[in-house]
Amino acid sequence: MRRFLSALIVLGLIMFFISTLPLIPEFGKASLSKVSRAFIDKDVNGNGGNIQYGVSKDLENGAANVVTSIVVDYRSFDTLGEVTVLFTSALGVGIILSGYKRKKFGREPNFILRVSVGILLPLILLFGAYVFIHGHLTPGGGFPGGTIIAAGILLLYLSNEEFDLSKTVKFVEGISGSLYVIVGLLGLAVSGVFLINFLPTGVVGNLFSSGIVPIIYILIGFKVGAELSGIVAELHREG
Amino acid sequence: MSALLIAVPLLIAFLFVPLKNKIKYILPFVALFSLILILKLPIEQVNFLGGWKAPFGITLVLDNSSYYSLIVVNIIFFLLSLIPQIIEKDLSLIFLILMASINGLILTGDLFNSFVFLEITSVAAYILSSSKRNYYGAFKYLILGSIAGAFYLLGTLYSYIGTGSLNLADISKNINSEFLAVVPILIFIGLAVETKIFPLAGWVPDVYASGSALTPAILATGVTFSMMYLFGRIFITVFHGEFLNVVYIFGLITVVVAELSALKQDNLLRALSFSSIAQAGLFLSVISMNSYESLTAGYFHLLNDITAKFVLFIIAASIGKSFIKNKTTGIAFSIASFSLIGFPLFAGFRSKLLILKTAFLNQNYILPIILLFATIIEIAYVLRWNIKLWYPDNILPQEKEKTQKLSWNVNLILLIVALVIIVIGFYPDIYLKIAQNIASGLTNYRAYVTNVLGGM
Amino acid sequence: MIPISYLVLVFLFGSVVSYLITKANRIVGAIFNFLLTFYALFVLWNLEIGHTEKLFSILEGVENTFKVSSLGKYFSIISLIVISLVSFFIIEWIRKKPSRPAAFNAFVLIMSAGIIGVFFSNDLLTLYIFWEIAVLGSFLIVPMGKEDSKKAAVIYVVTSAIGSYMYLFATFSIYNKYGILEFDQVSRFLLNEPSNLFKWFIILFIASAGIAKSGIFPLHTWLRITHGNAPDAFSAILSGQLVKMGSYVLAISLSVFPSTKLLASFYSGVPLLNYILIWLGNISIIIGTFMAIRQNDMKQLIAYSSVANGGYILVGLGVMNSIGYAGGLFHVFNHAIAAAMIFLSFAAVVYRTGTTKIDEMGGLIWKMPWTFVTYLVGIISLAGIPPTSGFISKWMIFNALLTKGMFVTLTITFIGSVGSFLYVFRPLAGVFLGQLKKKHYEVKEVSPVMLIPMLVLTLLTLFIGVYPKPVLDFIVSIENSLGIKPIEYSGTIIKTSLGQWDTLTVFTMFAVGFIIALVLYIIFPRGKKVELTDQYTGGEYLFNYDLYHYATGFYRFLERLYDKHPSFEKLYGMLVSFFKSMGEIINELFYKVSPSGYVFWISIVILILFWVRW
Amino acid sequence: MINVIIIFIGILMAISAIFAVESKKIIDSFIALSLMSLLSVFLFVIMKAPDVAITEASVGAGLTTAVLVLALRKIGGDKE
Amino acid sequence: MVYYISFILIGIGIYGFLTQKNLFKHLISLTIIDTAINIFIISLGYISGEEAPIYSKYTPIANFVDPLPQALVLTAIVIGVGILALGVSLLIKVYEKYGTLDVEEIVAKEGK
Repeated sequence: MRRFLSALIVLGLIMFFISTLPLIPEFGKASLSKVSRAFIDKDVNGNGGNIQYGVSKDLENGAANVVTSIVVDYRSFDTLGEVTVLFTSALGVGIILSGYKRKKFGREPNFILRVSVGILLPLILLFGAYVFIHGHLTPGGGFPGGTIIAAGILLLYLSNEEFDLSKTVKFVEGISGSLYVIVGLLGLAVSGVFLINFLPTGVVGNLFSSGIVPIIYILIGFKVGAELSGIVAELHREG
Repeated sequence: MSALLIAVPLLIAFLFVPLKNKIKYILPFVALFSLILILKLPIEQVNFLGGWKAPFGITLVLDNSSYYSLIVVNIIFFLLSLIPQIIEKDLSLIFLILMASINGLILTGDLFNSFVFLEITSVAAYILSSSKRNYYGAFKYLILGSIAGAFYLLGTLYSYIGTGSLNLADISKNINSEFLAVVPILIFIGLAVETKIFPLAGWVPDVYASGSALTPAILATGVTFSMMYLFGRIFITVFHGEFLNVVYIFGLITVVVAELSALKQDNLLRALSFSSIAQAGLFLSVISMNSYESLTAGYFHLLNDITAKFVLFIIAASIGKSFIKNKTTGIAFSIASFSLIGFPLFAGFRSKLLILKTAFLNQNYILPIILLFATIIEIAYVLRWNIKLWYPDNILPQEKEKTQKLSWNVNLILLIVALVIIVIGFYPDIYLKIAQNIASGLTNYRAYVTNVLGGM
Repeated sequence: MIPISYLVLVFLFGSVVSYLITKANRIVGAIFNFLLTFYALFVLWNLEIGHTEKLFSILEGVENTFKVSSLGKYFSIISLIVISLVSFFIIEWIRKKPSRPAAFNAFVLIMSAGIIGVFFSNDLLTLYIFWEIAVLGSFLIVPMGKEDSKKAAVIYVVTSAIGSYMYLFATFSIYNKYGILEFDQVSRFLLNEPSNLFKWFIILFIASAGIAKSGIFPLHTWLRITHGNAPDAFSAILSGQLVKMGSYVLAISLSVFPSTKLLASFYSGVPLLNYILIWLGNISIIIGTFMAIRQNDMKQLIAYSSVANGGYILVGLGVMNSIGYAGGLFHVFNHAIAAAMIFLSFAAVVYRTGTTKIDEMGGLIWKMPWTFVTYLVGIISLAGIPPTSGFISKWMIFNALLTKGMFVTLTITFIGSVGSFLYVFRPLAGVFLGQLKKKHYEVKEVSPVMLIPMLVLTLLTLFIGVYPKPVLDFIVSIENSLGIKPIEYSGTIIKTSLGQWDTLTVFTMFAVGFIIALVLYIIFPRGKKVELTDQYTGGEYLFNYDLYHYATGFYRFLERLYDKHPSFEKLYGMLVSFFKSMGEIINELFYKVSPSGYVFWISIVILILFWVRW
Repeated sequence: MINVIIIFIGILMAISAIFAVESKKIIDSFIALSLMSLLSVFLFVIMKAPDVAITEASVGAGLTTAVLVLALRKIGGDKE
Repeated sequence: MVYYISFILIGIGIYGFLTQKNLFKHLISLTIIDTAINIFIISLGYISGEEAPIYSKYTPIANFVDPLPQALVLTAIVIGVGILALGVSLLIKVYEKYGTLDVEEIVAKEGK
């Protein structure tokens, strides 16, 4: 009975959503909004348009990855907020679980895991770093990069009963977050606008391009990595 | 410059992660800094973050309404930061983050950005509400809040599809009636949880009544106020009051239902949290009349309510079974509760009169009836609690020994706030001015649009 | 002349001073209170009619003012007489009684400030504000009484709030429609109002505040529990004064807004609205009388009698002809004085014996003769037996009813009068007459400080009973100011269309009768005094003295006739528990549910909104 | 062609979502959830959103599952 | 097309909430809803035949799908995982406090 009623309600909800379909464009036939158009053409301040990979330079934003340019530059404030959400929830996990020593599962991790982690871990960390360093050029960026690093930490936890993150992770977390804000404040100091891209943007497609975008993405990578590792670490503690 | 209001608390929070225990003593300075900064800021300033102009980047809008809301919220935070006793040791970081996010919530001129700040606020609120081992209540709040957040996100996206922009001013200018039929529903669901509208306010009693003083003291005052501000901003400035007739009905139902449930509570905090729900419903139905006067009355009432609730919740959470050893605290409690039920001489009376006047002016006779009916019920339980605490039945001597005296700074701040209640009762112009400014900022959406988008 | 607003402020600040003084020394605080209230009485006595003061302005276009009207002055003087005399009584009483004497004294002053404000308000809003202040002050005192008093205080405030919020609703309707709130202007606008419904609504809703406050029928239940459980001396103020605030609002709603001119006549010159109110008064008389007969607690007994007397006042005011209106106003005075006397004498008894149950006492006449005299005169006045002032007002009301031809009401008021003999006799017999209980052998008469106010009240009621001119002067000026034909009287003779009444003659006759009876009592030998237990036990062992006390089931033979009466207290109790269980259901459905429940409600809300929009 | 793939993935996602919701053992639902997350990665790739796809793959499919499993282990395994 | 998929997934998530009594299942339903909404948002910006919004050697001309929803989803995913982590930690504590994760048993224990 309960299931039937639930199904009925769910059906009604789906009907509600379907009834909104006439409002939105058909699948695959969306059109770019003026905002997106401007973001793609890097034309917000009116001197972009007609961008060529590897040639155009000194645009208002130099990231080849448009999504990155939005995430870290045009809507960087959102990202600051997002990092804060993650920071807060990592903090919250710590507060709620409030464990202080490493939980032991009382079972020696098996040999293959231990050895392969030893081999894989540098690769994983390297890959994570690559992902967030090239965030402005290729898909990826600080979030997946940080997550990959956290995955490496998770492997360490799984393979080693004694391993526990030290307080350093807290420092990394705090420092990288502070640096993000400080970069924004530097913009405020330099040009009077919070989070402004005050460095030269360079040529689209180069590694050293688009001003503060890679810097911030690296910071985000560290921060996300530290926070997610923190969550993983808290889940391995007891107290 | 207004970005500093968000950046500075965040920076401090990030910097002090490794030194969590010291941060308690920095809180007053941060709050004071924000307060002074706001007072120094010029009104009618639009801050284009990252230098990207209005419909493209994120803007922070400091107009009449957000300016005065910021003042209110930051004063609350400042007062709370002066009572370090109620801030449990790890929660001071959360306090800072909450401060940043609420400032952001009020300042932001971008719908998606408001979603992000909403999420920060709710995450911080989940953590706050889990104090005193109230895990199940916090979990329920988390589920409800996240689902509401999901709907808010959907609403944001629909309005993006409808207007091609996420900027509130741009949406306000371009949104058409087809989308006005869908977007408000989704946003309403998203905000209803935080604004405590009737069927979605189930988390409130569990969370407010966890026994911690800080949780309700922040959530029922600062957070509620900013949510109500956001509600007004979105539904009145952006949607031009399109959806408000539905909100009106929901608000009235909320009032009746919450007051009825409050009647049988045997826990003071629970009763007060139901009263908080009811007042929120009342506020929403008052502003749903969507005129300058009704908004003034509504925000004036909200200010009175949060002032009273500030005192009530802190005392209710920290006092034992009676006022036997805390007479001054008891006086503050009684003053706040008299204001809550609108006795003359106290602040609540003025807002009640204003609401009645506005309602009658709008040919609205149901709202006054509901208001008066709700107040009668509220009188019953609020005064019952007053009597119970002042004239405790049979207090054993050892219990009397056990009750602690509240420390002087708590008492002082509570008494100051109680004094404010009395002063407002005689001279309401201070609060009225805030309410009028908020109301004028919210209703004048043309000015808002030109302010943000430039003279288009 | 001292402004009234100044007086009110003095009272409000005086409350703080009184609190501090009483903290240091209770008796000095009480003396301070007495001096302040007595001073207020003096100030009020000297007020000129028509004196106006501006206060403040809360709503646009409405200047809140005080204005001295004859009606307000009359009521305020009665109130202050009661309050100041009770304050005098409290000087001694406070040594033993209230748990928080400092707060008690402070709240009495706050309440008095509210009361003074109520009687001199010139507009509806000012009246409301001071009304609530008076309620606030009095509500805070009630829970200092007996065990049930905490519940009583809540019931008191809630009932009061029901009335005053209906009043507020009407006030705002008027404000919204006319933009003014002054009494004179409102009545002028009402006279030009075409809609009958609106007039009905205004008068009824404004009167409802008075109905709630003076314990008229649908809202009468709070009187028993509140008067019965409040601190003993404060019951005197509650019954003698606060209830009269309700009568004042009733008088305003019926006469200041001239109901007879506003609405068409329904029955011999009385509009239907007034007629309904008269019937409410009738029901109150019946309920008050019959329920008073049943009470074993002497304070609750007199509380019910207050219901009945409130009914008398309402009947008198509702008739709205010169003699009826005058009778109603006169009865306000009489009941205020009589109730104060009775409650003070009870307070004295409780002060000495520590109980309010009638069947736990007896024979106190030998120990507390002066208290007995006060009580005796009080009940004579309350029952309306001639030499006291109580008779005059009842006589006037009967007269008015007779001239209007309202015979049913007349019958009911007669029944009420007869009933009042019955119920006032119960405490008389149970408490003061009969055999003295063993545990009360050591009881002494109360000290002169307590006796003086009681005897002053006694003398006052006897004096007005013989020479009612001071009160009648007031009433005539009130009736003149309200455009009602004033009553005729000369010296001690009151004239009506049905005849006249000479109080002096009657007093002389009664005095002669009393002296004869006294002489006979002294000459003839007295009955033998026996122990309480002696007369009933015939060899069996006594387990329970109470069962053998003659005051147990005093009126059992009468009560048996209406044992299964419909109880409004139970009805309201059911209503409250209905609300509570509604709240419980809501709580279970919406606020205590699991995450599933929350999602369910979110879905439901979306579906409802979806359904509404499409 | 692409529509067919999308429908196929969609059906698979729905099935795994239902399995995640209805399965008796918690650990099974985690696996189903992870599967659903992975399938959504394919959808993101099809819809030309590589950034989102990478993030979803690492966060949604990887870390979420890890966190859930760790939590389950912390409360002492699966007890239906 | 994808619209329907995401709607159905939202529906399944809601269904999970309504029918399941285990708190873990609630978190899973929440995640399902989040994922569904993300898919929906991305599909709103999809333009068939156009490329991923990244300038590269292979896509020199700006024929891109809408990048803004992708940026938003990126944010939403991370927020989602943050909330999930918080929820999981609350859940662990709920289990420690009540010894069960079944809603009805928790209510029964809270009533005591």
